[in-house]
Amino acid sequence: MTKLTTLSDAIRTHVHHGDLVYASGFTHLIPFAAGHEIIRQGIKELTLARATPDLIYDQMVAAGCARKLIFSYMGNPGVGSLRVLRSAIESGQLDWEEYSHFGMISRLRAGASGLPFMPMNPTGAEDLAAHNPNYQQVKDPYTGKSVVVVPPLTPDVAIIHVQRADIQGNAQVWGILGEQQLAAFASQRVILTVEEVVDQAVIRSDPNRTIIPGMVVSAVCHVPFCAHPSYTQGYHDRDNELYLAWDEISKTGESVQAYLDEWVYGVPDRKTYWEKLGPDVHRRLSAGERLSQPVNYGDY
Amino acid sequence: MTKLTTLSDAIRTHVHHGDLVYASGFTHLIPFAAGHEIIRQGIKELTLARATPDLIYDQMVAAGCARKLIFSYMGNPGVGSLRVLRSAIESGQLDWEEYSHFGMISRLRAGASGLPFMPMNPTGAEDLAAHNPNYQQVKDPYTGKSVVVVPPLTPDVAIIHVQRADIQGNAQVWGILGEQQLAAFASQRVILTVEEVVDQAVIRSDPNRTIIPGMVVSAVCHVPFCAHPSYTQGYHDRDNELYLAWDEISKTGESVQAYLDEWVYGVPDRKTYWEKLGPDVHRRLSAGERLSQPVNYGDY
Amino acid sequence: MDEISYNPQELMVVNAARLLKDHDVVFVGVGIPNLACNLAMRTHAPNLQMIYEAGVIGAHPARLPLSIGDPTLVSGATAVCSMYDIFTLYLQRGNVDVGFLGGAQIDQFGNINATVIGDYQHPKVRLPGSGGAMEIAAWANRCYIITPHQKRRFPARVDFHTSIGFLSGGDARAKTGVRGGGPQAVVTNLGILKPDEQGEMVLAAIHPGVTYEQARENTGWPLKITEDCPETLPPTADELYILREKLDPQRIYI
Amino acid sequence: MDEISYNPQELMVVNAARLLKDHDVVFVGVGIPNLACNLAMRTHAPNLQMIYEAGVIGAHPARLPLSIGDPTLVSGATAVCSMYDIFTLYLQRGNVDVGFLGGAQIDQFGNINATVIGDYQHPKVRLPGSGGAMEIAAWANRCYIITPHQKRRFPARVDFHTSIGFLSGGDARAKTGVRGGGPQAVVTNLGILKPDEQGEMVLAAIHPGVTYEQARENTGWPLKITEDCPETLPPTADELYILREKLDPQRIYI
Repeated sequence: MTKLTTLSDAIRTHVHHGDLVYASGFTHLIPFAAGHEIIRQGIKELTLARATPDLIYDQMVAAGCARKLIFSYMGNPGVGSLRVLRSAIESGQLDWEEYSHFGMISRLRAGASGLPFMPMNPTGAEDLAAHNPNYQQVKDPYTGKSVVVVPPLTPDVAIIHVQRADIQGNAQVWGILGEQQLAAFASQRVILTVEEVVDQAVIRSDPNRTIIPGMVVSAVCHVPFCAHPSYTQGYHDRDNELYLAWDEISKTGESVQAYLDEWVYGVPDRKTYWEKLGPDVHRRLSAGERLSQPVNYGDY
Repeated sequence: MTKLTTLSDAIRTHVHHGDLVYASGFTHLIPFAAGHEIIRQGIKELTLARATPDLIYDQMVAAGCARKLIFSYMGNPGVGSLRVLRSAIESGQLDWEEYSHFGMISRLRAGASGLPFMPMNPTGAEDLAAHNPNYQQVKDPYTGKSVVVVPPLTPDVAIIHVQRADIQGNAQVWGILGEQQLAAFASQRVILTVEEVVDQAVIRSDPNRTIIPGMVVSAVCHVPFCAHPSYTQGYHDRDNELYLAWDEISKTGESVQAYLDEWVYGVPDRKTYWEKLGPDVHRRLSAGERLSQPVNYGDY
Repeated sequence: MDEISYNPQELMVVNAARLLKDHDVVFVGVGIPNLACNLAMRTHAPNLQMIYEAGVIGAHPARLPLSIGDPTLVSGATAVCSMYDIFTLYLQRGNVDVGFLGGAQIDQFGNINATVIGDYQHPKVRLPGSGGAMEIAAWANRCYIITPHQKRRFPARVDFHTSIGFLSGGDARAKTGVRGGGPQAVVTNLGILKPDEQGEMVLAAIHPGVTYEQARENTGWPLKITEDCPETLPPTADELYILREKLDPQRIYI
Repeated sequence: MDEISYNPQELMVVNAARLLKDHDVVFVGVGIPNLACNLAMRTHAPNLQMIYEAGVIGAHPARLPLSIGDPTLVSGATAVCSMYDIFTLYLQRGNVDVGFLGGAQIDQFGNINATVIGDYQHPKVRLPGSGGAMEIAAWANRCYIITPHQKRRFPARVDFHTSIGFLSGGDARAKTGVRGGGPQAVVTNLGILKPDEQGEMVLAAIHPGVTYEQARENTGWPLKITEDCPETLPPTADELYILREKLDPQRIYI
């Protein structure tokens, strides 16, 4: 049974006003095309969760999609600050909820596992917990010591970009895995954006590479270059020039709006966006080839 | 820096009288050769932990290596009962500590993660917990409900068979993963038995396949067919005939002793054991070829 | 029409298969449950998804698997994951529709003993123990048990709760906070038991040629019988053909 | 012998590199710490192992990584794992020897603020927040901080504890139950601060040509100076060659 659909239809069907959205990917595989489609569809009042908000949430907040941010590191990776988010928080326009990376990922681990909480070792840093009542303590029954715990995070919808999947949504990822798998299992609905839709025989040739099974996937969208300006390991490089440029663009509301007008509202879909970037960018971001050596599963 | 050594030296150096040993592998990759070497070296008073004791612990207990068993399913997989263990428990000769699979693996998850305990959802089945004080309860601070927890399991030594590793112990596994990774991280020392020692370039061609890093490995032993009569995915099949035969052999102490005399004490190492099995068995257990399709990591 | 003959194993496999729905995600062991799932897939439930506690999802075995970790389950599967992940991400998260359970004893309320006969500390007969059963019984949406109908296997109370059904009945199961619905059917060679409103296992269907008396005699508690208690449809020629010729031609389990 | 000239970044990288030991497992970020690790690998610590919070172990980058998740870190690495696993199996389990930390403020006891200037709920300046720092500071065996030496960066007390050093000093850190030893050195462009017995950061070494007065003036608390307080050895020609020609030829970070 195919779950193939367009990204536009998938967003319309599965992302609703007010939802808690987790667009995942640690530096790698960030589903920019899906964020842009949410902006184009004018979906509002979202709670946006991501360990690392990155440019994608800066842009979604600039476009007025969000009421709240849940995060653990709010930076423009390798560049500096995320100016839109920072100013929205400093001005009190955006609500937020904050963790360390381990707190954030532990919430996803609990959500994905159907567990009531996850324990964490002490860090001695109590200021964040003092502002976030989701940090709680339980008593370790073996030692009597206090143990910090966080509750499950179960987003309404996760958006996850992967290198290859079949039409049922069995998905394979390599390179940095981040929170891709946990976000998928933790969420009520999963939109998969896929660099390559492959025959199921490809998936079945290497079952250990599958980190998300079709059974938890709601929609499969074939969206090559979905992750630009972040990257997809083996398909294209990170567009560091755009990360640097965003640091300038995001300095004023006008230049942010001009960027959104040109690159989000001004294009109907990712295909047009990618073509608009032009052959020089395509060449600059090409990945080259470095193949894994095969393994033998045996013909039993 | 090479960690390559012989299995005999690795066992002598890293497995001591009275240790808690976890020889891992769920049906797949069970390190029989290491168990046999422990028997040959006459190491005693071990606590043997494994989710599924399988024939390997039946044999080690028969040889008098163990004082205690920690387990979650004590069966001859697909055949029936493990007669040696069963009779040692029924007669009071062997101490034991028992979990469900999830309890057992949660203990390893806590041990491997350096966490004080792992939470589990309620099962309503309280008879096992009544006999095992390691099952404790904490109060969920979010709901007030009671949550079952188990403490970390941190074996003195794990013995782990893998398909391929480099001489530093960076190890790749495919097929059923069982508790291989968690047992390695949970344990103080790790003996790796390896079907193929490969150049590090092979490992580096597919880093996502590496589940155990060299930094936690104490010794790397090149032991082809280490897992017989269990199997190594892509290298040889399970010897189901021996699993069936063991059901007969293990009916009397005499036949068990005869088996150990012939197949454990009577051979110096796995190479001799494998040759003794003979070409008909080798042919019967051959794996055939079914290769994974490669992935591109990109040449960045 | 000629009578079609079949043995008790075939009868149980066929009736268990019919309980499975298309698109069910099934946590399956080897042997009879594996045959039931494969039969369902080849008849009314082509989209059934089989997962194994060894961490295999969407297995396409080329031969009859002989153990829960048979390599034929892995080659050509859609996914393989670690043991911790199969119990958390799949089972505990609520992604499993159906679990199959078994044991030495099943009692009046569907509780199962696979651990010990006699005292736990001084066992008369030591059994294999829980494995995955404790959690499967609690968290799969529904569970099925396939077992020969014998009085010693059906005591009023089990010696040990390896995995629970409805405990002592009533709201006892609900009070434990487990997410799954518990045992929905026990398929035997005499008929099918299902839980009544109190969670008591009652005879809800009877196989052709079996009498109520036989069922009562082979049950260790006063077996209730539902008002309608229909007769099950006998295995069809098609079902038996698939079972005998395709799934278990060497007759290892049937 | 000619004087070798170098800039403050180079000075800090070289001094940080010298703190690393062969076989150290280092949790490393991009930028200056990454350069320090690579320099150490090419000089006295060839068996250094670099791991990244993105889940990359044993990276062999073919180019200078520009972000913590740069694809060049993955191609040719020895292992890649999930974010949950890097924080549990590696960091929390005690497999990490060294962590590098940074932030807008470092105080007298090595506590770091990377979260907020002003009130948390009504921030004057909102900073990126913890990321992995809260746990790295607590669980790595030892931590190093590399930062320019400026009074505004070195207040007596940080506004917010993003990650801890020795808290208020004495046994305050030990009482929290964290496993790591805390910040063992702060490498600046003026010298190296190290914790004394009370966990107070004191000037333990000074770079050539720098005066104690300069160090005191640029520190927000009354800076103590160790009895010997040696002068650091200047960067060698070899160190600078590797840094400039091999590691950062485009001078992105130096």
